[in-house]
Amino acid sequence: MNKEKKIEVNTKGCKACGICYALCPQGVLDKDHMGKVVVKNPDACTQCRICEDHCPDYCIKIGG
Amino acid sequence: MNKEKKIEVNTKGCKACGICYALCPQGVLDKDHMGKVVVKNPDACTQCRICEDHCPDYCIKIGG
Amino acid sequence: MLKDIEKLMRVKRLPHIWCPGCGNGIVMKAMLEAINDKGLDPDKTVVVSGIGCSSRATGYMNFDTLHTMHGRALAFATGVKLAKPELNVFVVTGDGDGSAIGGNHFIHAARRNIDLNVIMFNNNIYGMTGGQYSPLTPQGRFATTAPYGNLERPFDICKLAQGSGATYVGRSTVFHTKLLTDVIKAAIDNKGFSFVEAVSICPISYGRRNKLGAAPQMMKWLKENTVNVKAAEKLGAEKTAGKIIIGELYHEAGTLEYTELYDRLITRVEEGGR
Amino acid sequence: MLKDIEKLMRVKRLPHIWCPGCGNGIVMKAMLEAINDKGLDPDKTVVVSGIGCSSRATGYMNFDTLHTMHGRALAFATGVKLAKPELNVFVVTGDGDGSAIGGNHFIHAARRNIDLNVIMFNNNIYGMTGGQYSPLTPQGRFATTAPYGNLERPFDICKLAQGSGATYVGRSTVFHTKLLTDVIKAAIDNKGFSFVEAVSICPISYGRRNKLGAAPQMMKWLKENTVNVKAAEKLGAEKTAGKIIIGELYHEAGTLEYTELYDRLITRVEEGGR
Amino acid sequence: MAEKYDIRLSGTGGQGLILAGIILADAAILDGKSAVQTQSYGPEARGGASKAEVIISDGQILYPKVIQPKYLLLMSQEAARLYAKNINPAGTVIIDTTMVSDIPAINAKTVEIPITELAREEIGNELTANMLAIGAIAAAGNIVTKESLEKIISKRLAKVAALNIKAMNLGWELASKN
Amino acid sequence: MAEKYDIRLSGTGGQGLILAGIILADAAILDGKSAVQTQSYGPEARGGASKAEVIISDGQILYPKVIQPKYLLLMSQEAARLYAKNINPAGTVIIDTTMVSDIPAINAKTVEIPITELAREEIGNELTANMLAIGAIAAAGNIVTKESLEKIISKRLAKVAALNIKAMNLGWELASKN
Amino acid sequence: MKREKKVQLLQGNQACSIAAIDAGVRFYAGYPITPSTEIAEFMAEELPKVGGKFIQMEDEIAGMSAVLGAALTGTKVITATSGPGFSLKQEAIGFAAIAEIPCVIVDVQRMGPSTGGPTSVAQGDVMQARWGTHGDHPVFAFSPASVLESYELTIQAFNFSEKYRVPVVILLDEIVGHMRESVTLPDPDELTIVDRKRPTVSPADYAPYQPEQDGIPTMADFGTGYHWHVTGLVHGENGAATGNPEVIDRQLTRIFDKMEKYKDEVNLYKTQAADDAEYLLVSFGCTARSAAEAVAELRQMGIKAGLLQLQTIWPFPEKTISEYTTGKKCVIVPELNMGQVRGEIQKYIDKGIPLYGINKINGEPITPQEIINKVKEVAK
Amino acid sequence: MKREKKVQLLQGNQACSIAAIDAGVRFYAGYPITPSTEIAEFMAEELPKVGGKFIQMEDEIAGMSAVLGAALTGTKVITATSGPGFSLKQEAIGFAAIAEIPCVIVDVQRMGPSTGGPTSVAQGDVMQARWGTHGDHPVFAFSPASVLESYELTIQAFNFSEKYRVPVVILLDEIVGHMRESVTLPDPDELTIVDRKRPTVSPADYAPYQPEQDGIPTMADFGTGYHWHVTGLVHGENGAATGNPEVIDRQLTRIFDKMEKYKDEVNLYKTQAADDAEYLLVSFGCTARSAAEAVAELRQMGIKAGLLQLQTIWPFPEKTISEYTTGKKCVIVPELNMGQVRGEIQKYIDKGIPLYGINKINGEPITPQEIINKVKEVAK
Ligand SMILES: Cc1ncc(C[n+]2csc(CCOP(=O)(O)OP(=O)(O)O)c2C)c(N)n1
Ligand SMILES: Cc1ncc(C[n+]2csc(CCOP(=O)(O)OP(=O)(O)O)c2C)c(N)n1
Ligand code: SF4
Ligand code: SF4
Ligand code: SF4
Ligand code: SF4
Ligand code: SF4
Ligand code: SF4
Ligand SMILES: [Mg+2]
Ligand SMILES: [Mg+2]
Repeated sequence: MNKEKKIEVNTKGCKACGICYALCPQGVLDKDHMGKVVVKNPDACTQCRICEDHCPDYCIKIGG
Repeated sequence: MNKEKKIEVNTKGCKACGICYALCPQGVLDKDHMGKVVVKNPDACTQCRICEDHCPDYCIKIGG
Repeated sequence: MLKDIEKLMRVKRLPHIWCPGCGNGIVMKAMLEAINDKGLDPDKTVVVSGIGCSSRATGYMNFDTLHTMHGRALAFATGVKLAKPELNVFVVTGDGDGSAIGGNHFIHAARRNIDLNVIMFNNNIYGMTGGQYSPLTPQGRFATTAPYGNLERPFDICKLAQGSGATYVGRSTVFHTKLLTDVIKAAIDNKGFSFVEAVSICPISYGRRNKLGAAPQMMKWLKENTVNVKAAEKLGAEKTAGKIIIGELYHEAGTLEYTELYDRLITRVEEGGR
Repeated sequence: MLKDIEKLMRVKRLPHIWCPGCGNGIVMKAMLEAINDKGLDPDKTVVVSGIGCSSRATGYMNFDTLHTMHGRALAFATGVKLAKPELNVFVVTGDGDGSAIGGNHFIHAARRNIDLNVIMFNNNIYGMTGGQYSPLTPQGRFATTAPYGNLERPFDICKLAQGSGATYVGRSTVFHTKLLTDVIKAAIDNKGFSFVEAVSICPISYGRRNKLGAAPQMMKWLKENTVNVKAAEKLGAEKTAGKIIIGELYHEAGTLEYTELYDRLITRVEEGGR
Repeated sequence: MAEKYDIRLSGTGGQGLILAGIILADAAILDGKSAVQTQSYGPEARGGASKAEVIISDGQILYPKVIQPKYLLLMSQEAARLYAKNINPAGTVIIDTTMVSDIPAINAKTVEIPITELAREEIGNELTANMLAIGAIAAAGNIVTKESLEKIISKRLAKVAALNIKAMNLGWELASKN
Repeated sequence: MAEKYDIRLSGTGGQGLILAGIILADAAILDGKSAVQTQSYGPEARGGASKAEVIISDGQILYPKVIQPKYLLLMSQEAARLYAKNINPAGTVIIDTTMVSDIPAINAKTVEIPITELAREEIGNELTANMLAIGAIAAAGNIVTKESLEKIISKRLAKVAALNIKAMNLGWELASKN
Repeated sequence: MKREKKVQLLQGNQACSIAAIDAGVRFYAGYPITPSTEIAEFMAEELPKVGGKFIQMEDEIAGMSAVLGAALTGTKVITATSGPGFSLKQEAIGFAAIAEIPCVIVDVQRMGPSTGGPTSVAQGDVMQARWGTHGDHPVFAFSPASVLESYELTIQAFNFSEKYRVPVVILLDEIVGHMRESVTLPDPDELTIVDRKRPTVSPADYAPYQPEQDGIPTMADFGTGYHWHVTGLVHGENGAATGNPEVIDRQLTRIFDKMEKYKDEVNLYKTQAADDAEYLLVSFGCTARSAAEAVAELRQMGIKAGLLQLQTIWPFPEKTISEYTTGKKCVIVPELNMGQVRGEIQKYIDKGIPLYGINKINGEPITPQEIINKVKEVAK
Repeated sequence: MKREKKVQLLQGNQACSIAAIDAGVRFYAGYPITPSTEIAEFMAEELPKVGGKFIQMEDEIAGMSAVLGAALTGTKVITATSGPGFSLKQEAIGFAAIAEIPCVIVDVQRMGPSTGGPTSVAQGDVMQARWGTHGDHPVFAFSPASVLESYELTIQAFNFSEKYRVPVVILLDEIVGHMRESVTLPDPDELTIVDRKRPTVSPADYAPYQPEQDGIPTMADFGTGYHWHVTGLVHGENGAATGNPEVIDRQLTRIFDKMEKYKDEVNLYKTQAADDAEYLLVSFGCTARSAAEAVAELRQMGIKAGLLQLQTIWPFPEKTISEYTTGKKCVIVPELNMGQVRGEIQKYIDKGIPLYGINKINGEPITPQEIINKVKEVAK
């Protein structure tokens, strides 16, 4: 999905709560038409893990 | 029992706990052979009511 | 004075069932003195108790009295008070009744700041059932269920009351009867949840097993092991360690009382507001 | 990191039943991170919960797990820990479960200083039953049983824990996940009763009725309305009024833990002593 | 025997199916009929399986649950899996194609509408999907009058009534076309 | 039928009557007999009515309560009021005249001993009154052997055994004289 | 309180709540639990409008205790719960029984035991309603099968509770409690509402547990000068705790005998084609609806089925059971438990009449078809 | 644990406590209450001597909860209480039933309802022992009539509880609990002691609620690597909560059926001159002692009385009842309640046989004479 598979999202499990893309400081994440997470701008990711830590449904994995 | 009925004790109700004659600062009160209260030395009474206040069985009335 | 408060007792039901030297009679008297001194209308005064030696006090007091279940006095009293806020509602409870099985109602009634005057007869033991340790039995003391010495740390029940939201907290002992009456009077004055710990003596189920002597010795112990809060402030924590601090321990003015808040709510709703 | 703790989850039972944006998943993750970081043996770790949305967490954690009755987690956990002190025992509870119906077990477990690590998922509401007020719902907030605004004063549950005898007390939020993990780790380190309040969000049963917005807004609110305890000390009470203070709030070293005391007792008795 | 409509609305918690059932039942009452509404749901506040049932009749309603619906709404894949098989062959199944991508074989008339999508895109609020759905179902079975539905929505949804009536009308229209 | 002793010890809470009953029963066992001991008491820890009963028999004991005692100890005025009437005419009533000043009519042999006073004055401890009483009762009815009583008191009262054995012996002696 | 009569869509829980207010309830204390919570929520909203009080207590024990305290001030009270909470309230229900405090407890039954299945229907608390608290005690219980009955039986519950000073349980179930139905409620003004008897004597002459002719003592409101004592200990006529076996016998027997004495008056039931039936169904609550539908269908098939729907569960209507079961070919008891009502029927039914149960405890209702099948099976 | 066999004077409560320790109990949690407190006191003293733990909890609910927690670690547990506390423990007893946690609860019955008469005898909790908690559930109950039986039945209680993973109640009463009697206890080494089955499969293959042949699943000790989940929600074989009606049915029915399935094995009773009796007394607990004495005296008078003494109360021994009552002239049930066991007998006894009760609830025991009088009365 992005180089080195740095951002792994589980769209099926995503409940579209909006937390990750609201909190991502780099605008890496966005929502699809259902409100589910999509990776919009992977290169901007700093691997800060804010999204991983705050996803209530364990749908985002950052890093290798 | 003593002049002006200053110390009224209810011997029947007395449970012989010993509190009143232990606490009386003037040695007015004493125990009988059953441990019940008796008025030994009424004249010494200062009407301080320590005995009345501490008798758990309401057996002593001080004053008119 | 005894003769002034006899009308507040069910004299026909005396003598009470308490043991020789039991402190309960002294606390009950202080309570009645306070009620009498404050001039509360006996027709509008209700006393609610749980189960225990101390809770038997309701049987001897000449008001509407409610001797409930073990630990539940505060919950019943909450119902009485909220349904009819014009009543003066007192709660008589033991250390077991109020802080063990009744601990939850204790913290919640305090939190709500409902106008109840709670007097806990603290004899550091379950008296009625013959001497099991309570949450107020000091560590190391013996009890029938602590044959090797109590392992559990006790509550400082006054601190717990304050921490839970009580707006008046006072403590006295059966030796300090005048102060006991005074703190109960202050509790009555406080419109909100008021808590008074009445440190009592149980020569039978506690004193004997712990070799504290008979009632007069236990009285003496109380005398020697208490420090008035004002003096304590001056002495500092170190010098008062292990002592029982007595007096008015906490008073929070200005906090709104629960049934009053409720009455305002009703007015608001009846006026169609939200 | 998520991948490190997946082994501590019953992955097959996911997705969990919590609503979109519910903070419970975040707290559970922080718990598992802490357990993982501290290197606790999963075979020797037990998690006990009561009933509520939050208490469902036990179903997803890969240890021996015990999902008890509403309010009783701490009492069950006391049995587990005392019977087998070598186990690491965690308790997951909600604000209703732990501070309303379970309030008595809470204060008594704390008083005993028994070595339990208690994490209260505080969403300020009864989530599972659809949004009734809890003892941690702020005054004035709306709930299905407070349609005119909540009249009751909430507990400061951390203060209550401390006042009851807890030897470690910490607080964090689902926004402050790193700190949350850290206070749980400190709780694990403390041999005694440790309490962590995890301030969570319930967008469905609390947020909506109180117009707090969806999950991201509630997260933001948490961010903006918290002050770290160290900063708070500097700022003073006035400037931090109304804010949630987070961090390690209390730590008492040196107090003996209950099951340890019990083990000593057994040794003493077996040696024939009293 | 009195005429009787058995309706099952199935989907996920949070879609407002119970409210939809209530509005349907209430509208039926306005039309002078008897109605019973029941529901079943899991422990989840959101996302779990949810089911609302309505029975509307001219006469007395004894057993209050639906055994084999004549009108069935499927608003989640899970609901489709669970309920699609049990339908009166003379009945109608309304399928929200936004939520049900994998449509099972159904032994009755089907009406496929991207309900959730339309609610979001056309009405501008996904939460109106339930009203769109009952508009469709009511029209498909001629179960209650549109007037009654409008009145009840106005009453029950007060501030957000207009949008929901719009949604209901859109559903009504789409199903009438079928 | 096996020989059977029905004994009732009555008085006030705090007098140690239950302990007295236990010691009597225990001594009987040492003598090779069967024994049952029961009690009844009120809510008071001290001062309320208290009653201990012992049945001693060579055979099996079925109903464990005493219906009409053959040996009766009265150690309070209240006990005298309640129980004096119910006595086997062939039996014996031991009365503590320290506590029972107003002795009711009794249809059996009576033995009057100022038990409490003697315990206080002669033995030096009022708390030994219960042992003095069972000494008297045991002797009056030849219920258990003195040796067994002594052994059991030694075992059960450990540190204060000597004084209590002395009291028991005094009671034994006084009752034997009667 | 006048109310226009018109058809409306109401939930069972709601109808029960409205009835409570119509009966004069002005105090609710409880603790939320599915599937009873709507009652609390309704009360929280409505009671302040009529000057009443709602309080959410810290647990169910506190809720039950608080309503009893409030009841003593002369207020009519109600609390509602479900299985786990009903278990917790048991001790206090015994207190209500011995202290003779009027109160109504709603138990909206859900699948048990323990947390069980909170959103699933069951009728598994029937025996608990009778025997949940320790010691011999009286209790009345009613079980409605519809939204309208939820209203009607709640009114009755209060009337009986006030009249006889007995705790009354309303055994709703998840289906009836949550079901919405078109109903027309009566105008409250037209209802007969009973209030407890209050003393007419002066406080000095008041003996709070001295029964009148009907075996029921009068009850003074706290705060009106009667200074009486209420206790959960066995007590004499004057209210004081007693250890006197004679007094205890008199008082406890009187209290217990309310069950026996008022059994007939309290007995409410409905029948459908029961008189000439060969196959009698006995049922209650939501299951009675299934049975009613089954009877209708069976009659169409020419099978003589009939239904006795019990509304009063406790005191158990033994006479009605004897009366209706006598001469039947067989009796079938469908219920969402393992045979609790069937067990009671077993005591009173002629041993010659086969007695069957249809039992389900998986959270699903019993369908009319299942009943039809059973009747057909035994009819063979 | 070897013990010299010799006669000693022991209290019923004490014998029960000794039996618990002999059966392997190493954990007690409870809350004191008359007349059960001696059990707590004995445990507080004795458990530490054998490496066990005693804890006095904040209330009975906590006591019951703590023993269940301890039981899950593989420890045998007991708690003791009386009426009011027994009421409070009910919710948790239901948890034990559905989670299938072995435990023994002693209820030393006193006069109820409510606080009632704490030091007076009663047998009023018989029905509560069966039905005190909500929802359909299994429970076993035994009632000893002597100090020796208090020992013996406690041993049995643990064996059955461990074997069938059912909560077991020991219904003592104030008389048997407080009575001291000369007894010779067995040598613990000679006893058969049953322990729960533990899994033999690997943790990966462990399904905690998958029953074996006998309907009972194996049970892993917490802390031994099995990582299983215990819940009071209805759950499937894997222990996870479920809403699937089929699974629920399978699991709940299996659990409930323990009553029916093991009824005969669990059935303990004694008889005295019952076979040829014309007048059969059925009794239990302390009242059985009165009945035994009455039978002895009646036989001496030439009246053919006999006694069936129930030791197992639940599951109710219906077969034994049928067997022994058949052909009798009449059956009389003396009990210290208003007819709780009699009510059960009524279900199973031939309607032609008169069934009488002798009932007392004033805190006094039923005397042999009262029974004799009743038998003579009906024999006329
Ligand atoms: C539910 C319940 N549990 C236990 C008891 C037994 N019980 C009666 S009083 C009491 C303790 C009393 O102690 P406390 O409250 O300190 O009162 P005290 O007798 O010391 O005055 C107990 C455990 C009871 N009556 N009810
Ligand atoms: C004895 C009992 N009373 C009430 C309930 C109903 N109930 C289940 S969860 C809950 C409240 C949960 O609130 P909280 O503990 O804050 O957990 P949350 O759902 O908010 O995470 C209640 C009242 C119950 N299951 N058992
Ligand atoms: S790791 Fe940080 S930067 Fe990268 S997507 Fe997540 S929140 Fe954004
Ligand atoms: S936080 Fe998780 S559940 Fe929420 S939108 Fe992002 S990926 Fe989806
Ligand atoms: S009033 Fe004072 S001085 Fe007089 S007897 Fe009493 S204590 Fe002694
Ligand atoms: S204090 Fe009272 S009871 Fe005690 S000895 Fe004195 S008079 Fe008697
Ligand atoms: S046991 Fe203790 S508290 Fe109870 S009456 Fe006796 S002295 Fe007082
Ligand atoms: S109701 Fe609230 S607490 Fe419960 S799962 Fe939903 S968001 Fe979370
Ligand atoms: Mg105490
Ligand atoms: Mg919560």
